[in-house]
Amino acid sequence: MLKEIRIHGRGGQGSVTAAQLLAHAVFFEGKWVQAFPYFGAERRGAPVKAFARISDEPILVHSQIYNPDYIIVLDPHLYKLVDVSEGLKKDGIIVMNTTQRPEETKIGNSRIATVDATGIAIKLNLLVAGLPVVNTSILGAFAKATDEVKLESVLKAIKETWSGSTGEKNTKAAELAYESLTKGWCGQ
Amino acid sequence: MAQTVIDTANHIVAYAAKAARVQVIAAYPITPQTSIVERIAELVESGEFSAEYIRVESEHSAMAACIGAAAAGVRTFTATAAHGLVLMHEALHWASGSRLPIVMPVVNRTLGPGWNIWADYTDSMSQRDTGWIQFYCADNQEVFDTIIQAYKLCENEQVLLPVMVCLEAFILSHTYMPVKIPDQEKIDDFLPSYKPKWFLDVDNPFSLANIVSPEYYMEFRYMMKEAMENAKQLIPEIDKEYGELCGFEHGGLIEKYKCEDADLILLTMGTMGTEAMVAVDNLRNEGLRVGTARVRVFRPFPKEEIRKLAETTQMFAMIDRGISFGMEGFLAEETKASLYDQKNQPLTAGFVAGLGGRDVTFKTIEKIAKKSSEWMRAGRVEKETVWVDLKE
Amino acid sequence: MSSSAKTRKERPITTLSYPTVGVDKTGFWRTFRPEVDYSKCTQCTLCWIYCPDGAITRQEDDYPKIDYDYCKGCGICANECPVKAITMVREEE
Amino acid sequence: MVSIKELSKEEYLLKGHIACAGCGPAISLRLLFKALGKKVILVVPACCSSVIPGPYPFTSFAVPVQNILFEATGATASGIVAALRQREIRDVTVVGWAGDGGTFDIGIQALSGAAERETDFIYICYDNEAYGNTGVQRSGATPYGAWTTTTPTGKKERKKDMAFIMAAHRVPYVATACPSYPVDFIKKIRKAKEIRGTKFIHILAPCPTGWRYDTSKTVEMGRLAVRTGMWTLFEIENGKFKLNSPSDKLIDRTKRKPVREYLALQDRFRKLTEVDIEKIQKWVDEDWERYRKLASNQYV
Repeated sequence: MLKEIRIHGRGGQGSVTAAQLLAHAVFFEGKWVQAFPYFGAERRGAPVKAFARISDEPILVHSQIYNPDYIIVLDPHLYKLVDVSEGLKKDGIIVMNTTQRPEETKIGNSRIATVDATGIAIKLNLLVAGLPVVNTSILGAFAKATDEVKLESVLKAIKETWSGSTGEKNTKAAELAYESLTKGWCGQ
Repeated sequence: MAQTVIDTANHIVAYAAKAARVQVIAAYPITPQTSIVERIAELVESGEFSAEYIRVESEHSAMAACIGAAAAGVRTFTATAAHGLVLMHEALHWASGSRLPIVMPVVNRTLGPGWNIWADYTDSMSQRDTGWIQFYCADNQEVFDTIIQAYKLCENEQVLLPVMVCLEAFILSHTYMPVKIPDQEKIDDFLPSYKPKWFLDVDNPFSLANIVSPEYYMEFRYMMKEAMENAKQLIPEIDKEYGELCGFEHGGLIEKYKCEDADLILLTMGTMGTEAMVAVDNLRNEGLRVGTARVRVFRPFPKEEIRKLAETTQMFAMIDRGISFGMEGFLAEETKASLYDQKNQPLTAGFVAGLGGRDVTFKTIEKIAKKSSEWMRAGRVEKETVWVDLKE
Repeated sequence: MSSSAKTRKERPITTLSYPTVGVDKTGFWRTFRPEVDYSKCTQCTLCWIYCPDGAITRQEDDYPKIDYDYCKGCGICANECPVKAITMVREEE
Repeated sequence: MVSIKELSKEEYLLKGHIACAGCGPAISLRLLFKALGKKVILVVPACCSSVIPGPYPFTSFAVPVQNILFEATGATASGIVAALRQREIRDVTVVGWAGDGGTFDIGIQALSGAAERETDFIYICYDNEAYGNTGVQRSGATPYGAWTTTTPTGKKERKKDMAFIMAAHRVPYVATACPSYPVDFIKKIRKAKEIRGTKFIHILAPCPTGWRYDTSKTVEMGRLAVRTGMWTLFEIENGKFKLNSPSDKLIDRTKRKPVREYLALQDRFRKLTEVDIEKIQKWVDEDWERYRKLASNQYV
């Protein structure tokens, strides 16, 4: 079964790395994967998109993703600027970094899982050039919200990407996000 | 007053630029184009030609300077050859994509290695996909007239694509021929001063050529395709209008000679076109019903006219002064492409001749015609592409 | 600023773009926002001259006014203010 | 005299442009327009400034801009200058606005040609010391020891001395500037506007993305570059060298802060060894020895 994920973020927030990590994690579970950025001139801060595909069979399509099964939103303000839920499948799930509770969010009506990834990053002092790192924690939340990948696969992917204290901090962030995730419905 | 001068095509190019009231020239010298820029320098510095001549430090910069000048709203000109033209390649795309009406004579010289300064179409043909309109001239008169016509064409709002006016190294560039220079008033009537619809202007600021996303890029390319098709309609009309006003026509897209009743038509380009006329006359005397069609415009490629010729003939022999490696001669492959899926599909045979300045005489062309008509009578072309006079 | 393509007719024949305020709503880029304490401000206009985004307008009395639609929250104004009248505050949602 | 409060409030780099937060080149662009106003035609090659104004159908530039090929700024400017002369327009300043890659490396030929032809324009290189637009790769302007994505263990060669290369073209005016010193910056651009021929202005434009420091420190970074002598404010007018404030007070070595203070604040220098830092300090001191001699006899 092919599942498609679209990740919304800002330049410098690691959206592409998030897609790569997710693919890496799912690969551990013996699935076919694909991850790619939306090819544009990313600028730090400007809205960007990245994509991932996971499947039990080899993935043959290379076109963009228009009807994702899951949407990951790394930045709590993006929904005011970009229609982040565009094309989401009927029973699709949004995983969003925000301090709001699911019912407080205003992104149309769909299932949504919320987590304060920015808060987790600030608590763990997980910053790069002043920007809170949210792309690893959000994958912990994604594992809980969708059951498409196990938490330990996410942690393994993170550890293989960053060793030492960076790896530790990022895995801690993913675990915290996994535990503090809240599932629910958008508030319209 | 109209006057006839006897001069080389290169000098004629300089006079054409002056007659077209070009305002900015940016050019870099390269054999065998050199005497164009030398004559322009003399005309400019003698005050005869009130243009700005920027002696740029490379051909890449020549085209980049032309882009700046044309974008700033003046009639712009350059000239180059061979390695100079291919060094411009990046800038050629930028000029056509910017829809700037730049006219550039190209003295066709082959590409090395080894160093070879003589004629063939390797240089300009390698640039046939750049969105530039391409004329190929057969004599000095046509060189003069085509430069004037080129400005009329490319400044037309339906077109706004830059134009190459190609002429063979030495066979034209350094050959003296009589050329009638029409009255300046007539040329001014035919070619009014350049009034661009948009240009760099501090009182109406805009940005040219900034980033364009996939959302918009393709539509701009479609407009360029339409412009090329508009050019295909306008070229014969402009040629005719120029003929009425200034006295010379050059066949619009294709100049035909004795093709009406020809079983075999020799498709030629440039000076080989007129050489082929002599061959046709000789062969006609020997009872061979043959004609020649000189493809004057290669971009936009005149496929409709080729199809019309195909209705009344049995065979085309395409003579290419160039080769697209891995395929065939440029003219040969595009002629065959034009005929595919058509009701009338004459036999076709491609001939590569005259690379790197090797001389192609009417005798050579007669040999080509005889071999072709042999295959025509047999109803079968033995060799798809023949390299003519190749040393064993 | 909707970026709907103009109809075919008006669209220029090459990439010709007109000056526009708000090419992007860069105010959303912030994680932290500058807050001005006008009681401390000495109207020196340094924040105005150093803002990379021109998001600080100089009012008649030279007091700065921050346009939060476009301020990216870089923090240069706060860093450069000689009397520390500008502080960076975390952007709430 | 130029004072900040006299400067016009008009903006020709409009709000909402997409430069990174804390962008040194963006400050420099605003200062350029404070200096020259609207009667400017910009020639911009591939660089950050061809992305900063945003994509068609919009632009954040409110002056005419010709975006052009990476290596062609000097040539395209020459074409525009010639066209304006033909159209008898005399009150418009043609400004080449290029990054360090487009000036030091791929575009140096067109710049050198334009200068040798005494083309009447101002060529400004806003130098963020790397190919910033494409993600911080090394350029001829990247300083020794600096990390970039193509010099992961630090650049092994020194920065090209572009101002003196241009002075060797005998152009009438060469100057260095930095947006951290806006008055000096604007004075030099206005001076260049009044001079005929090719004027070259080299701006150090700190870049948080490329130099890896906090976005709020851009102006401070430029000041530190000058205070440590890593960047020197000077003019070469018809071959005559002159230091500008505050650089003119830093000839005495003790007045200069140690380069370490500048290098320590930027992650791109994180992997510098003590030996590297000493080498950089020695080079800076040698440069200043040269400036001292030039400042005294004044001829380059």
